[in-house]
Amino acid sequence: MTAAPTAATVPPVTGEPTPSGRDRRPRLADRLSGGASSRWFPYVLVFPLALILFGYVVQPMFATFAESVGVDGVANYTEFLSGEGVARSSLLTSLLISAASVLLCGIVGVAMAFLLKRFQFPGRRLIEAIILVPAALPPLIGAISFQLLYSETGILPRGLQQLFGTENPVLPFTGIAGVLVVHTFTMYPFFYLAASAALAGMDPSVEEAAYNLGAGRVRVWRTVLLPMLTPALVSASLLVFMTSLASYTAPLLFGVDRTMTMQIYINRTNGDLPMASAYASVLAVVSILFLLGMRWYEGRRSYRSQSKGVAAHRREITNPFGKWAALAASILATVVLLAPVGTIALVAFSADGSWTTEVIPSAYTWQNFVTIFSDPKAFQPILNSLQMSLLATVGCVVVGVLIAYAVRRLDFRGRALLDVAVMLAWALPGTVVAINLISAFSTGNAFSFGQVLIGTFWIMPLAYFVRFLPLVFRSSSATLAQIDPSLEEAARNLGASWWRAFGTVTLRLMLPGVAAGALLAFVNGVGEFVASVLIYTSQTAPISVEINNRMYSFEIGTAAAYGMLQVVLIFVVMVISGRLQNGRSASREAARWSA
Amino acid sequence: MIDVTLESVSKRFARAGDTAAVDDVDITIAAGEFFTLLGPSGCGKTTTLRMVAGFYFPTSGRIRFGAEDVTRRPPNKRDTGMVFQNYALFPHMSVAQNVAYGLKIRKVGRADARRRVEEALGQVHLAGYGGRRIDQLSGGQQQRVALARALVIRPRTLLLDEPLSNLDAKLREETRTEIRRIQKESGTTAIYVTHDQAEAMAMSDRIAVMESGRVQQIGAPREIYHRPATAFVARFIGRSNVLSLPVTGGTDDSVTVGLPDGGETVVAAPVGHGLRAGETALVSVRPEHIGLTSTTEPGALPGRVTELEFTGMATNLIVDVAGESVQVAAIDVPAGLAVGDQVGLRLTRERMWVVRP
Amino acid sequence: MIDVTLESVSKRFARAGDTAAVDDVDITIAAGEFFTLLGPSGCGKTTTLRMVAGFYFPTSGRIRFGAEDVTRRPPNKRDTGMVFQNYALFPHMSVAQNVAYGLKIRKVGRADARRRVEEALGQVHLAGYGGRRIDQLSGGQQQRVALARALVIRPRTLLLDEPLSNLDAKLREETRTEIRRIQKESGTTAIYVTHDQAEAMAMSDRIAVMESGRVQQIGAPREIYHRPATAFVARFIGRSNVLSLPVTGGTDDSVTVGLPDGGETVVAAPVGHGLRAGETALVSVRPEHIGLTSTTEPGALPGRVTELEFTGMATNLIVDVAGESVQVAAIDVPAGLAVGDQVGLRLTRERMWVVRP
Amino acid sequence: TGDSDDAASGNGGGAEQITIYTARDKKVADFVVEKFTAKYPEYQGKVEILNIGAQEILERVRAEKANPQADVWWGGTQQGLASGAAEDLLEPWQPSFAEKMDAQYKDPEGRWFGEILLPEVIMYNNKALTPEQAPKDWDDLLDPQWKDKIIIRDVAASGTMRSIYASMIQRLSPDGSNPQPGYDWLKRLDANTGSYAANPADLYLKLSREQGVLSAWNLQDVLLQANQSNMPFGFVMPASGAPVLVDGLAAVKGGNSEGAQKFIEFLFDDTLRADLAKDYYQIPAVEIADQPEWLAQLDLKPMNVDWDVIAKNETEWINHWNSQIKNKG
Ligand SMILES: Nc1ncnc2c1ncn2[C@@H]1O[C@H](COP(=O)(O)OP(=O)(O)OP(=O)(O)O)[C@@H](O)[C@H]1O
Ligand SMILES: Nc1ncnc2c1ncn2[C@@H]1O[C@H](COP(=O)(O)OP(=O)(O)OP(=O)(O)O)[C@@H](O)[C@H]1O
Ligand SMILES: [Mg+2]
Ligand SMILES: [Mg+2]
Repeated sequence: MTAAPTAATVPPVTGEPTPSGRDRRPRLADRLSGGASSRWFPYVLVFPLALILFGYVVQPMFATFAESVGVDGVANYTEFLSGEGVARSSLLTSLLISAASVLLCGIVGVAMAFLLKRFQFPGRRLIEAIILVPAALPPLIGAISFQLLYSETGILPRGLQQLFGTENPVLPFTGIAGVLVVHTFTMYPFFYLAASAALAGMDPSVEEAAYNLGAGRVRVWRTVLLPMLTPALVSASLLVFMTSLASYTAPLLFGVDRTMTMQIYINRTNGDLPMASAYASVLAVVSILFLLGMRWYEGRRSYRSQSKGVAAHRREITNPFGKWAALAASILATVVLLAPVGTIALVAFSADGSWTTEVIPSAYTWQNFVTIFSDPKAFQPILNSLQMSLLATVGCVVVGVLIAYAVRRLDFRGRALLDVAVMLAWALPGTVVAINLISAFSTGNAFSFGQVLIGTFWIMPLAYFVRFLPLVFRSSSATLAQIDPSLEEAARNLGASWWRAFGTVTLRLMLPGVAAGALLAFVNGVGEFVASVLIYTSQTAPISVEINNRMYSFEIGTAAAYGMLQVVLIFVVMVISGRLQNGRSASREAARWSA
Repeated sequence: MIDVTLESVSKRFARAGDTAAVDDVDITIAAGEFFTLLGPSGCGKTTTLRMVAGFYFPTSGRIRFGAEDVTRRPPNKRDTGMVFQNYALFPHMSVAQNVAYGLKIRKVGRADARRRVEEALGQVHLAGYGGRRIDQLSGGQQQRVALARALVIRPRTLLLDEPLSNLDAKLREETRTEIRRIQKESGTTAIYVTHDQAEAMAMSDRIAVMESGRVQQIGAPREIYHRPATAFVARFIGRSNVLSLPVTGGTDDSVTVGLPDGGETVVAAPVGHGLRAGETALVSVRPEHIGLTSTTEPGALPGRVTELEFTGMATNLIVDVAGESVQVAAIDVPAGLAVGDQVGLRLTRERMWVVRP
Repeated sequence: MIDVTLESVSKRFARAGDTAAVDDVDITIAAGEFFTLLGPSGCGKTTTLRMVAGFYFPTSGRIRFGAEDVTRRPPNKRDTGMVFQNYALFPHMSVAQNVAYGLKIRKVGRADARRRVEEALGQVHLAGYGGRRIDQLSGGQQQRVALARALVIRPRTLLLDEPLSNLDAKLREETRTEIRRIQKESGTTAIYVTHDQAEAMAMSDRIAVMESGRVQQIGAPREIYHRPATAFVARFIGRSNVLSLPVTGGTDDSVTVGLPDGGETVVAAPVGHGLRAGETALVSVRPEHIGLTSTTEPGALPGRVTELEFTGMATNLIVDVAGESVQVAAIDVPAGLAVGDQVGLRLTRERMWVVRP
Repeated sequence: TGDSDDAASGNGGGAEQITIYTARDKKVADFVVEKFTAKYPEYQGKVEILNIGAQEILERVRAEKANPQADVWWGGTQQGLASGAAEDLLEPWQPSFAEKMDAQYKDPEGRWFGEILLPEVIMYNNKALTPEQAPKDWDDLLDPQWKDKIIIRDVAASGTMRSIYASMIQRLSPDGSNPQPGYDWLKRLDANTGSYAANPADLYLKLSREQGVLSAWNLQDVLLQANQSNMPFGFVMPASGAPVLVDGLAAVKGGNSEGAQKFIEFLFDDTLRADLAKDYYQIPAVEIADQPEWLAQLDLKPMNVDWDVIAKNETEWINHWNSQIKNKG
């Protein structure tokens, strides 16, 4: 990477003689400890991070690219550009699905954030606790639960069919619509978390100014709040876009095979590795282009409050209608949110084979849970998943926050590159990331300090770290965009070293965003499957692999029972973390916004 | 053009102890009037403005615009233009976009809006800054954008919360003339908060002096200055010596008091002051109404200079007269006057005035 | 206790066109001096302070503390205490925690720190507010917290960017006395930015007047007030009439100029002014150095009142004298004087002064 | 093999760990490993089983080539194993059962061996259809009466389905030179196909919930689902024969070949094979003495498929199907 220090980063002091040997040493020391204002500091901070990213993400990506051109040159790429073939249409389908997912998730997520953070109504706390459950749905079983709910043979269409006595199931979701339903459900938390962190950190007087100038509520949202949320929305859009682009299970289940990831899989099955690599590279390029576009869009404006002093949320709303509407909307939201979990529960409690053409199962049993709990090693995968994703999350927080800081606040060469490097891991399908890691660590090399990591415990947390770093990075970066740098300057001015100022002021103010990212990283880590399945060992089998094995032998009941365990576990984590970080402040916030 | 009435309005903040930020305030502001709130920091000026703008609901009391009760009307339905004490500029918009925001909402045509924005920026001496980002402006420039944003929409009511605090004297003077002109022209009712008393005096039709959430006096600038109701007002508006002098007699609108040097003088007092001989009257006399003479002049109070501060137009002295510190502002000070010198003070008796404690 | 030197410091912002925000500024501030930057909004005061604090690097030039070059030293190694124009208070800390922050970093003991925080809060009249959240304070109260936070650490250099702009006159006066006392006591070098000229005059050892990034004059308050170097300074500091008068003669340190009524007068001028008979001299005379008399008084310039504004202590008039508008500030105005009346003006000749354009 | 036995006992209890990547059902794998360690106690606790899909095994083994982690690759299609062999990932050897095995079920160089045979049959929902109603041969699937009643496990990503579809093409063009009749046939099948299932679980769900009533699937799984999971599935042995796939195993090159070979030899143990045939409906790739009843009664009619032709053309054919035929009929 181009992390080499360059003197041109900061305008040179003209007319200054080059420091003589005598006074060079103290000044160098000064610079290194100098913090954000030293011209060396950015590189000191960024270099190790860049190294990590280079080793684990960028370099393997180049390897993927090399693979794609290795055998037959650019032929694979011409297929994307020319011809009406599968390549182009899957690229278009993928783009279409991703763009639509961003839109839908944005609407749902921001609306939820608005309802929950701006209104006080009965049951708000409960919804806050379950809001992330869709993101926590176990892989495979989660997707299947959507199918059991909304597909042609699903509970809802069949229920409606019975209700109205129609000949065919009513309102089934198929194809792309089905994919979008799944995407919306599972990815809106990206928007929800980002938007609620940003709403909490926003300067409220700006909103007041808009009302004062005569803007109505809708207009204030359109012209002030949403634009001010841009960093958060950009961050969430990026994550959703890339997740959709790399999404595999949903298109698979709803039979949309003209997508990039499906084609990657098919080409791998075909044994056409160069073509698969070409798909992966195109995926990465599309993601990078989207990322750069978003960066540009966001960079045009400033989002940090320019107000003097600190303003509090002081606007008081009494709108009984709004309150009840919010309540009604939330009850609906709860039902919809919990429906997939409810479906998994139904499956978990129904006897195998007892649920065929009925709307809901006819026979119930405890057997699936008995099966799980009678296995002495049943909890091992759960513990494994917890431990590994916790480790990875800690790593993500440390590295992600620092990179976010570097990219937002420091002026150095290669800022955009660093940004791209982090996000790359998210843009690539998990399979590709895992294969990259295996190739990188199946022998000892510099990035693993000469250790062979394959076959050890550490490869799993490392994979999670690389995959989920973008989550923490993005949401930290979004909150950082709102924070007035003069706060950090004030701390520095009072004598705090960079580290101290960062820790006591900047980081503290970033916390809502960091916590949101960490939560996402953790939840995703617990459910990770695609990469895990390629690198786990029998000691480190995660819960997702266990679920998959049950699914594979079509013990769908026990798989669902495992899934239930995972959901309950993540729910508990969510409630605890909610209590810890924003439970109280969020309700205080909401209380202020309603009288 | 609308009059604004506050009827025994109070505001208490939940977590700030039990003292009210605004306490039973009654104010009636006539349509088209330029009304100023004056008072020490933290006395409740901003809170009052924010209730008029609709960002706080009064804990008790009502607010009327004309005959209508607007106490709970949402802020965007009030047609008030507010300059926030903290500016509250939209950081994601350029200077011109900030100023144009209210016009857009009022559906002013494109060309017309552009013209009005240009004009407003010109009025605050920021012509040519329209394309800048807010974070590329100096503090005073930001404040002027906030002002332009409120002025450009010509609201029925203007609420100005220290809109000139970060401007230099020169610009402040020019801008306040501009504000006054616009307000007069469009017949806007203006409520103004300032810390600059000269500004308040020069601009206002009437002034309310507040302290700890309560209104101490409402009146025209001269009235407040020359006839302060209380010692607090006397001291707060301009500077004032409030002397405690023994009452020796009096009429309905004046009292006779004894002076430190043994003389006596008749001092104007509010009608119905109720002071009797033997009681102590608080008499306010402004530093600039005390002349410096030689100690030998007849009727001059002798004193010793204890402090001396040059402030440009006048020199401020503190003179010790029989143990009481008297502030004096003198335009021309005898050359070479220094701390410790003996001087004579001549009180301008017709400018002395009895105040309530 | 350290002196601060700016050696031909310039600062250009990348995106703000090609004019420099600070342009080749040379200032030497002695250790323990109270130095004030004065100038119109946007002239580069904040930018200068921020370079001294270490938040901006000068585009060119150097900054020294004592003999050391600190141009690129990180801000936390400079031991400067800064009051930010926008306060920059830590929103997640209480008032007391904000003030204690610098002490904690300096590893001041718990009990000692608490005592000092209490004391600092008392100095800014916020005793008892320690437990409040920042967003529960009024604008002026927040500003005082920012001030207390900078004062409490007793830094070697104090950088105060309009620290009193949101305070009322009374409090401002008390606080500036406090600042001055603390600064004297601890021998701190202070750089102060204010828009209040009276404040600048009263507090400063020396003042630099800036315009558009350049220093116009550096000098003691009286010198700047009475002997402004340029017409800009004369007009900016206080108010001033800068009259263009024909030169009829002169010496090395004075010129003789013709007056509108045909008379002549000798006016002091800077040594080496270089004006010759036949040229035009710019002569500055302050409004308060023009007396109001009757038109019949000998030597009085006759004029007509065109504007009249009451400001408390003085009344400001604009008087039209043979087509030129002359500003007058009079303490005692004849009762009933109104716009349109004829008055006589008496110039205090010894207070007139020739300035550069 | 006696040598290797001696070597193992020579090492005493210090037998090296065996890591097995398997695509077999977890129950089968656990069952076999239990028997294996019972027979070779020195491997007690030293057999590590990773259950992964066949495709993932290939990916893993390929990626780990530099430092192989696996010893046994247990469960993979002929094609998968062949590409593993071609990429030099597999260890060539000659086990004792090799000579008993039909040449078409193993690699001539001994790099992989067939373990079980998977006949591909017609599957139907036996709650919705009686055996009489069910189609009797492949061509019957094209009957318009089955319009939208057929569910197919999505072809391109499934080894099983790829083989079935390729066989259908090769059936109509023995040398593979003219796939067009096969394409037309598949196009008509596509017209009758209601939807494509994402994975086996999805297929079973869709079929059991009667989103469709017919499918093509491997016999073993049909029997397993019907008999062990109460699924309403029956099968028809097509009159014109069933394509028989070979599912095989191999020892991974560079791994613990001694243990791997011992394990693979054990898998062909006669009694074990009989158990697997009886309980897990496996048809072994070698003759066994003791056939369970279902196997004995099974009237297996192998279709005459030329797997070499298929190996050559499969990718092209399936790609063509995927882009030109799927959802177009
Ligand atoms: N970040 C920036 N980018 C571009 N221009 C800037 C930036 N900051 C300040 N400026 C410009 O530089 C000039 C000097 O700004 P500075 O903040 O120093 O003014 P100031 O003297 O403190 O004014 P004020 O009294 O209004 O606070 C102004 O014209 C301002 O618009
Ligand atoms: N949100 C709040 N919670 C609690 N107390 C508050 C809150 N806002 C203001 N106060 C208190 O109410 C009082 C009045 O505040 P207000 O902002 O009206 O003062 P102000 O007159 O505008 O002062 P300044 O001149 O300093 O701006 C202050 O003492 C302040 O501390
Ligand atoms: Mg205020
Ligand atoms: Mg400034």
